[in-house]
Amino acid sequence: MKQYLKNTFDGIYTVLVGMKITFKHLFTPAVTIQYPDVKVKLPDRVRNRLYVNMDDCIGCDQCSRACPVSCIEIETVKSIPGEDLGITSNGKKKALWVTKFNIDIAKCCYCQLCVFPCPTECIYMTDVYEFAEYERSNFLYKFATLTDEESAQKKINYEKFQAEKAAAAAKPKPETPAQTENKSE
Amino acid sequence: MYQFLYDLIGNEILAGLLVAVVPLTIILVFALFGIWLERKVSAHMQDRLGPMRTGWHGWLQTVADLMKMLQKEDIIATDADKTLYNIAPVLVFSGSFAAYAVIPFSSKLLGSEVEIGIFYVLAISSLVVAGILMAGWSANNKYSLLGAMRAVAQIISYEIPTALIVLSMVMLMGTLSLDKISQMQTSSFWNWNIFGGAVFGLSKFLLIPFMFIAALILFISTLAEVNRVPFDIPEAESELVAGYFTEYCGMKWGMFMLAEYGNMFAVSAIIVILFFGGYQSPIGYFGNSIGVQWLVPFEQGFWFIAKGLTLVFVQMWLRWTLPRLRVDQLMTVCWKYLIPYAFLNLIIIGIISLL
Amino acid sequence: MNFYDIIFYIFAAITLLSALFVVTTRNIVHSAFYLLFTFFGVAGIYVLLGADFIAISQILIYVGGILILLLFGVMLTNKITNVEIRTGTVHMLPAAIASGIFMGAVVAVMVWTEWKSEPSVTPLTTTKDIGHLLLTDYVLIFELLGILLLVALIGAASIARRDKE
Amino acid sequence: MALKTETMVLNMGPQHPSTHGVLRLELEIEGELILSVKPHIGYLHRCFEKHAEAMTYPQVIPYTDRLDYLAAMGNNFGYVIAVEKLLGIQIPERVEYIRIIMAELQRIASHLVAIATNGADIGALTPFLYLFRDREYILSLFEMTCGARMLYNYMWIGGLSHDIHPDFVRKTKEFIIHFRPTIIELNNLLTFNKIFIERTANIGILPIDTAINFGASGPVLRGSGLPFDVRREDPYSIYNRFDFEIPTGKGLVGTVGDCWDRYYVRVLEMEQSLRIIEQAIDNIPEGDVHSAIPKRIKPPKGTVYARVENPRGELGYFIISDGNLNPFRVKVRAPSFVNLEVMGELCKGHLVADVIAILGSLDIVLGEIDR
Repeated sequence: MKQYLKNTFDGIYTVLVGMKITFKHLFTPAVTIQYPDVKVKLPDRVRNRLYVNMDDCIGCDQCSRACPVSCIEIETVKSIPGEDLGITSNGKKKALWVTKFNIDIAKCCYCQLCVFPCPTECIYMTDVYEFAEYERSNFLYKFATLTDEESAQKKINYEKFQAEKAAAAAKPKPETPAQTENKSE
Repeated sequence: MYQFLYDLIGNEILAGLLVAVVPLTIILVFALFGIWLERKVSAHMQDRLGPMRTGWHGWLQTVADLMKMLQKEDIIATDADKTLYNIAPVLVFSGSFAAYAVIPFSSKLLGSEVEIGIFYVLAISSLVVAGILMAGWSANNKYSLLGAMRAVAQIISYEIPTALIVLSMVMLMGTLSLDKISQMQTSSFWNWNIFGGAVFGLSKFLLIPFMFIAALILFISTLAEVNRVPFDIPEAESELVAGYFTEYCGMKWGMFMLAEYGNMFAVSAIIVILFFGGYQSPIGYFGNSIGVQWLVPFEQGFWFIAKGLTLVFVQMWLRWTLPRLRVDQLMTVCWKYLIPYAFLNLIIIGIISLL
Repeated sequence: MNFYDIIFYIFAAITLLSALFVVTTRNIVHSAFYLLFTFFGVAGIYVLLGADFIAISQILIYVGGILILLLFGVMLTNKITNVEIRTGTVHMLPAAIASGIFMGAVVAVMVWTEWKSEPSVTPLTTTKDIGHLLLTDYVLIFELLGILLLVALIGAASIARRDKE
Repeated sequence: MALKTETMVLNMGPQHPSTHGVLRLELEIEGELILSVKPHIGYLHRCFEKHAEAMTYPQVIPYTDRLDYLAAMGNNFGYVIAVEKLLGIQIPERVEYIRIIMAELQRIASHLVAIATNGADIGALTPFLYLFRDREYILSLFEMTCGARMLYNYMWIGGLSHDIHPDFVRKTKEFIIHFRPTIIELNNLLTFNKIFIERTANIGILPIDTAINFGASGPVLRGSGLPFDVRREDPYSIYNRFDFEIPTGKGLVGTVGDCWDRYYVRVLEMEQSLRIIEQAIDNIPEGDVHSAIPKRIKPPKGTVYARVENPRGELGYFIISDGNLNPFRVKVRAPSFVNLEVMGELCKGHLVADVIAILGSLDIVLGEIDR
């Protein structure tokens, strides 16, 4: 009987305690924000959409190798002597034409492992997080600045150069035809 | 109301239909408002904002939702029993709608002046039970069936404490008519039944604590009858997905929702009438004091709705505070706690009223 | 044909049609649900006769109590989800003869009885009179019925109790 | 005489509001009474262990984030400890301190989710949002430090990806001040609520011997009354320097080892985590968090097993190295996976509604179970 009355009392009392708490919260300001109108200020280290600054990229492929999900795809063509590719902002001399620099952002896991090995700090994560698309193919970001014709031209240039070099080298040492085959590795 | 309209129009059928339209309007408007209120109350209690975009503080949100529901495809599961599946929401809705027929919103605005009003309300809610069982069974879904079983067991059980409290009040007031009960608690809040009624004397003061208990028991048991937290086990979304209306969509689902919110106000109205003076003003009428008699019914309507909404707010407040009970604990609360207390209360109120 | 007549015919139609469905439908759960409308229609006719208390009792007890119990029974004693519960009509001829005779008797009584007719009065509430009668003239029967229900309640509880294993 | 009734099979999940992901429970029920529960797993299988074999050692770390996605710091921690053991490198003090602060913050964040969802399953939605509000606080601390809110890739082999933010210490102290009252409020609103106690006390009792036999760990084991904590039993990192208690289930409102005890152990553990953070936050030594990171991670041949106390229990990594850049085998001892095993034992004889309460009190994460 004592337990019975205690249960009744406990039931009512704890409910009232809870009601007091929720009532107090009725008048506290909301902690949520009206998202598209108001946006949270993101911290400066935030990891969102990847961006590649192609002016600085030297095509070293280190980001691609660091990526655990293989979402970065890079193809390069060696430059021929006499072509000036410019230098990166931290003073490295570029030696490769980047003919293809694709990031499949749908695959990206935002782990930032690609950012650290980059010698020129040209790949980094931005604070852009609204990049929803209707088409999955739109997630394939192409960063290469060269047009298709240009990169084809570069490839031809390099092959021509290789062939000339091979021809020049063939006179004293004529036994290396294999080298001409691995063109743009 | 009917008499007034009959005098105005002179056609029985038209007047009757018009009388029926009034509660329908009220239930629809209240459901729209109630759903919006529920969202805002829950949001602010949880430190959120709730709907904010459609209109001022999202007050058009339910209207927009209603539009959406009306446009939705009406999906019926292949294995569902189509006839019963389609009838069930109508039955549930008409059950809760029919309860409004006897609720006096003010001394002039009351659908039907039946003498056995409160008894009628108790009875008509059994239509809802049948509808719920129909919905749960016809959907041919195990969650629906479990939900329907729970709902019916719950509603039938909780009718007993409700009926006991109503019985004690009827004993005290000597009438079953909701209008007469309201009329008896006139002039100021001190005359409300929760404060012992309008008869001044020793019994009035003796009654006060038991009236509080009675009001509490009635509130708890009506909470269970309309399936609100902590007694929302028929729809317990974390266990049974959505209980007996798991399979419903579109406007049929909307009718269950309308019925639920309609019921919420209906049971609040019953509590208001039995304990909180019905449509009577707690502080006297403005219309009387300035001599404008026609203002009084409007004031009464205002007070009735204000009181009803306060209780609805308490229901929501509880919902966003408490966890839900388990099905056997629900029965324990009813059979081992509420019914004995209600019985004791009935006997004590009976003895006091004989003094 | 006034308002009340229309409503009477509506209720009569609901009662008769749903009663017909109760008998003819082959799905036993359906017939239980149709019974709901029969009870409801009967309650409506009670209201039109001025017997408001009986009408409400009809709904409260038959719809809210007995029908639900019936449905629980039908739904729970069978495999609900897999097997369709069917019922059939058997012994058509004897049933037709028996009900025909009964029908004839009822119609005969209806036709040949001299009905007392009184001028119609506005029906008053009957609750008070019923209460008085139950607790004065019929108090013994009332108490007996109470005991009967109590016995039934205890019996049901003892059947439903789980054996301790 | 007992009535004979037929049983019904109810499939709870994989799409169900409270199976915490994609768990499927096959319930055999009689009315609402549970006769047997069979958990079916594998709906979230992502081949973590096989993937790890094709990755270099640092590349596995983002994958460990996704095991127990509510406690990614702890997952990183266990993995890096295992690899560091394999490499035999010394970690700077600063890194150790920061790691422990992060792991304890993560424990609070994870327990907040556990408590919140346990409450929400039982129907209390408001405490759920209050707790998530505080979890957001912790997540923004993490975001400030490493830029990610859930999947951090923060602890690296031999170091950390970033040093802490200049504001980190101040904000963490603010969080501790802000968070202590929340625990009191939670206890008033939910923990000692009569309905909540009725729903969880004496439900799903896990006796201590059963818990040990099933290999349960973490709050599930401690809820049964055994003060087993890897941080104390097998101290890793620098946990032996801190003063903290190991809360166990005492059966305060019911039997020892019931759902309420498992729940309450988590509440108490949050307070202990706060204590550890308080002790560590002021003593972070100066230093460089990158100094000990090896340039080329190529451990010698050998095997290693390292275990940490993750919020959900003992998380172990067993790594076989064949001397290459890739691990030969990475095996994870996932605490949720082991804890889920007791589900069938706990649910017997309870009602359908209790399954939810029990599952919530076990606090499983499907990412870790299916891996």
